[in-house]
Amino acid sequence: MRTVTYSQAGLEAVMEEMQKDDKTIHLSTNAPAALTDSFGTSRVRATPIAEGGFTGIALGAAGSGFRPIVNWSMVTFSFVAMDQIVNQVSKIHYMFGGQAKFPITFRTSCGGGGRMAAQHSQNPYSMFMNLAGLKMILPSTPYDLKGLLKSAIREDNPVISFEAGNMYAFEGEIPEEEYTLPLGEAHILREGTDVTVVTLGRMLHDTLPAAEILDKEGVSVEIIDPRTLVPMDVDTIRASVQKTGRLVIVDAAGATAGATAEIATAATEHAETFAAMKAPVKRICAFNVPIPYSPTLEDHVFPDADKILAGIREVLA
Amino acid sequence: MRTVTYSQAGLEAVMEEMQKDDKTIHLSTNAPAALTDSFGTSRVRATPIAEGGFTGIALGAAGSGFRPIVNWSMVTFSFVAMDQIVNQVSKIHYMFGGQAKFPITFRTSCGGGGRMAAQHSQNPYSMFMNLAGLKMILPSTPYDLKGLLKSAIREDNPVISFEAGNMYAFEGEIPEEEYTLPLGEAHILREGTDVTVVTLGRMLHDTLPAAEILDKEGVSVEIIDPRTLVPMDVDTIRASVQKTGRLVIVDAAGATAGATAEIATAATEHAETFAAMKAPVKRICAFNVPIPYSPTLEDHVFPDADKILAGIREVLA
Amino acid sequence: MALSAEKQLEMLRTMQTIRRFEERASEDYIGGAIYGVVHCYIGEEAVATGICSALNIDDRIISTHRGHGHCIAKGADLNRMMAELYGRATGYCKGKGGSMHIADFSIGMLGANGIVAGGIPIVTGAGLAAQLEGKGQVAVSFFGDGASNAGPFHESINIASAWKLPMIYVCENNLWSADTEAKGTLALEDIAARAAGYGIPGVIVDGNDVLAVNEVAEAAIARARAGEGPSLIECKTYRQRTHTERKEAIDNRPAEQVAAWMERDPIKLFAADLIEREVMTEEDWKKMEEEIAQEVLDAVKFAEESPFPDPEEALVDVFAE
Amino acid sequence: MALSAEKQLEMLRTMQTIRRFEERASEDYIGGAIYGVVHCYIGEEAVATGICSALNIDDRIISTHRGHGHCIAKGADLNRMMAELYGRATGYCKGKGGSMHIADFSIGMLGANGIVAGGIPIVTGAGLAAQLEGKGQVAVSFFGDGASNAGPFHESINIASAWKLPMIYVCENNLWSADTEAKGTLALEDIAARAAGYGIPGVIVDGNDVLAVNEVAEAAIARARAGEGPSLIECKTYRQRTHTERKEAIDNRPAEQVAAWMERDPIKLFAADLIEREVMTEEDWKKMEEEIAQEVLDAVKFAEESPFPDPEEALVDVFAE
Ligand SMILES: Cc1ncc(C[n+]2csc(CCOP(=O)(O)OP(=O)(O)O)c2C)c(N)n1
Ligand SMILES: Cc1ncc(C[n+]2csc(CCOP(=O)(O)OP(=O)(O)O)c2C)c(N)n1
Ligand SMILES: [Mg+2]
Ligand SMILES: [Mg+2]
Repeated sequence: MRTVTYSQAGLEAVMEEMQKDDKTIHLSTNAPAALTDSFGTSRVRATPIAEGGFTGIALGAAGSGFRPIVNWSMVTFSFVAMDQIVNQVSKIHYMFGGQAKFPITFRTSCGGGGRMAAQHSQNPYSMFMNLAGLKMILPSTPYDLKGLLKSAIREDNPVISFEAGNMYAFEGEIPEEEYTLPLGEAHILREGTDVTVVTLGRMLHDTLPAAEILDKEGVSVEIIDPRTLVPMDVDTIRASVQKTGRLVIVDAAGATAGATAEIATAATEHAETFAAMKAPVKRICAFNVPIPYSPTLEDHVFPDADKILAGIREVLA
Repeated sequence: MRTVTYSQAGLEAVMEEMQKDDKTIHLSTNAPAALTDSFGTSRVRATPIAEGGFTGIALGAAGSGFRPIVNWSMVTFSFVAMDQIVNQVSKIHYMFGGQAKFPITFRTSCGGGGRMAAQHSQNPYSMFMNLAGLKMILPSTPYDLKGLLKSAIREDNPVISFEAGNMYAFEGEIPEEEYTLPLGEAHILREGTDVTVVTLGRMLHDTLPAAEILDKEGVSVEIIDPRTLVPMDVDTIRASVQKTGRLVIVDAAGATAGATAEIATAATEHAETFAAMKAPVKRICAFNVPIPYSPTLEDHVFPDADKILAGIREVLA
Repeated sequence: MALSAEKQLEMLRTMQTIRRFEERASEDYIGGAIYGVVHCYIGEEAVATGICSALNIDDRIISTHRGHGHCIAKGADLNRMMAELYGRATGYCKGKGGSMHIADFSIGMLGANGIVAGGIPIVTGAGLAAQLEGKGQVAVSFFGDGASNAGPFHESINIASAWKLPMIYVCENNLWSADTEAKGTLALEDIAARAAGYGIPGVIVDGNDVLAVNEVAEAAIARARAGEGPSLIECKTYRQRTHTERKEAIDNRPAEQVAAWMERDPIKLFAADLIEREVMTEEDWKKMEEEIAQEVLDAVKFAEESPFPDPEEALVDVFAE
Repeated sequence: MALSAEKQLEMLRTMQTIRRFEERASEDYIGGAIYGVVHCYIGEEAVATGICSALNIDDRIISTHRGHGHCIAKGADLNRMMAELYGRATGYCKGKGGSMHIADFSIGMLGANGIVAGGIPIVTGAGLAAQLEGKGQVAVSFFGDGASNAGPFHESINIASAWKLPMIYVCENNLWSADTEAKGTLALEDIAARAAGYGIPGVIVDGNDVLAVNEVAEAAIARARAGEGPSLIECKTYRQRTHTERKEAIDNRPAEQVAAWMERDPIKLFAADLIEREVMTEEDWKKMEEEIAQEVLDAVKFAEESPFPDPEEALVDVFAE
């Protein structure tokens, strides 16, 4: 094993896959030096600031035999490309009757905590979940990012990698040898019997300490990281809730029609799971507000270890 | 009372409000003749096909003292304007500390059933619900459309009116005299004691006959139309579920992270409501696919009276 | 370079095939066998034909909501097109797309597209692919005057010029976007003038003269194949029908404008020219018309005899396996 | 028309205020009292100053991510600006916005904007409002060379020209967008050439010469007030600092390019010019610099002494009441 940052893990995934397949190309407004150095400016393009344009260009290149990797940078810039994402990327394979494949990987950093204010801070992944035709990963560690991103690049479908912007310096271990992680498999980080806590993205790291504290109090917490938002591994979540009878979902996005609502409903609409539930579902989410700039305000918006601990206690009461 | 179409109801709302306040203006790619005839081409603008551009223009005019009404036409065209909607319209009041007001009404037709295929058929309202800063109405009758739309135009905030594209010819009664309907109040269309059915938009009309059939079998169905998606009148829904113990939600959108997931979770996360529930929540939704063209395919995608009836029976079993 | 007689006759055949196919599509739309919405290309056939007749099969194009002409000009199969309009399982998109989404990737037709200007970036990506492959292929974006006011036009053509992509941007300026006159939505007479904003050539051509269109296409394509980058071609043309087919369509365009352009019907003009130049006889033309009429009838028959897709097919193709 | 001495000195004062304000903002960003991200306008002061000094208080402008200069030039209060950067409740946005979102609607400053090109349509809406009000106001859009490649630039300027809105589009061409050179992202030397695509005037001006900028601004504004529609002004300028402030900022621009532009510092040039023309003395200049330095110190003091917003304030202002 070796220790790498989240940022490095993402870069390694891209580098390895670009090495492997010369049909992979890379598009972003700032071309990463590590990529241009290795693959040249022909395959690694610095684009004008035209996310809609180059998202569409990636789609057309994908339909013409290439495997583009697009980095939108901040997820809020992806909204500029939303017509291409929604009307074209997500629908094109279906509406043309499956006659061509469109393998594209979109990378984007999301979240908050950087005092970047509303136009540079957001966790809007649930907006994309309601669409059909896009797969989505939400990696919470360097290990997950590298393994999932490599699978994403190999996918014959569009995949969005929602990466936590304030985790790029976060370190973690990865194997020396090559590995990939399958899309659509949740990761059980901690087994437990009293409550299931599903964490999304970076929220895992605020939840683990809460679980430790509860452990000392004799409460056994199961933590599940879905890792992939679409397809969602509901079976693992349901099985866990059937065991524990309690479901808490932690997300740094607003609750309304969020991924947390989907996960909650995946449990409560399922007969066996519903029957096993001993407490209402609990969403621990960011407040549904645009993200403010000032530290006192921004820190209030996102869940933290204290709020998570309090939230879990609530369903145990 | 008089009978008008859904289309006419919408037009009347706009006409009456434009008559009342000469700061209201209208922007759309096709300028409706009824409006240009009454208010001239200065206040009623036919725009180039640049939804992003004219959405932003409306926002700037709103911040400069006007009350724009924007008609995007098909909701799928709104994705072209998504940066303006998400990064600007929904955030601008907040990120500038509330120093200016941005009264804008967006009208858009959504849905399916018209054999218009994926790029002209969608019910993506849940994508907008996860944002903060936008209010949203989803009128299911001419009466609701006129009353809600007038309130929307008077609102000092951005409001999106999601109108059912295949309902414009649908007729209903409205009062002779002027009226408005408040945003944020659900409508109980039918009281009942055995099951609560929340219907979204046009799904109401496929649910009513199902309720009649069940009534004859001695099952008492309560039907609630939230009418406003944001703010959502969860109190009315929760109170109903506490009474009936069962919740079914019907939507012509895909289920994943949809408005239905939000409504389901609003019930199951609420202690009193959860405690009263005798059955799992049930979503009766469109399949999560892009909307196909051929009648045999499209008809299969959306819920209909039969599927609704079957779904309600399921939670009663 | 003078075109061979054979080539010219092929071009006339293409134009007439588009015409007849759409006349039938319109009829069947009104009759109820075709659903949703149908946008006819009738009157603009010289554009798609003039451009596509200068392309190879492995060059790529993209179309708009008004897509039948581009499909046929690029060589699409009438049977599978008509079957798609009929919503049948044998259609190009298995009935999932309909008129606004016919594509045939095997012949480099990347699809009709229902979002105005939405296809322009996509086909620019095909231009990037062509550049990366280095085999001298080009890509062509067809779009309307209305689309030229939209952001994706600007972003795409700018990127193509910055990267010298082998692209040809073909603006079909038919003076209207739906019921809105181009005049009111841009302050220019000539959309070709926009080329100046990208440092690329912008040429204007009579879009109802198929040979003229073909000539400027050849030049732009040669430039693109030589690695010299994109061109913008503005074809002045007109749609003879209303924006979409309707039972009782109301045309709000000035009657004199419509009449003047009907006079300049691209097929009549070209057929007369070919006869005058003795490339064909009246007889030949009549025979060609009959053959084409038969092909369209065959396509209808194929469509009618094809099954509707199984409802469960609606759940297939969301993702590639 | 020659500008009065008073007016010229006011312009110098504005430029120097921007400079000193940002020098301090940069320091405090590195020091940790200012958060997030700070984009400095240093080196480009002549643009905002030259344009805004030709505007009235009820004319409206919009800015970019690089917004301090436009705010100050339009007359914003330094205290409330600095307080906003410090994330305090007394800031322009009550601490909700920070550097990228300072706005003051009361003086026609519609805000800095964190989305490249995102503000262009918005301020075009202010131009529509001005046209509808008919009081002769105008609206100004500031944006970078990078933004000129984005769809909203095209859509907005096209609509403005079609509707003859009283708009001035001011492109601050500083040759770079973040770490990417303009050269690689557009095939033009002069962004002003894009005006041809909209049938409006496009002028190029030395963006480091405040009087030259002011002169072209006056002409464009007069045209707009007269109802003759929009203009595009390209200001050739350069940022003296890296794209954003960083502890260890790496500048990947060629050192000679940076050096050459440092030579042409707009403030030094203008101050020297004013002294040479005897509009002011060295003494006056020194005094002005000191006054400005003090104003910035006062602003810092105001910010430091202001409270942070209450956490619960985060939940306020989502909607107007
Ligand atoms: C983004 C978007 N906005 C609006 C529409 C509705 N619409 C379909 S075709 C059309 C007019 C297009 O005009 P033009 O580009 O000139 O093409 P033409 O129809 O004249 O061939 C409009 C407004 C759309 N399909 N997409
Ligand atoms: C839509 C969007 N894409 C990317 C960014 C990231 N970004 C911020 S500033 C910038 C460069 C802008 O260049 P330019 O418009 O020339 O302005 P300058 O910074 O040179 O003043 C970029 C890419 C953004 N803010 N918005
Ligand atoms: Mg047109
Ligand atoms: Mg720049």
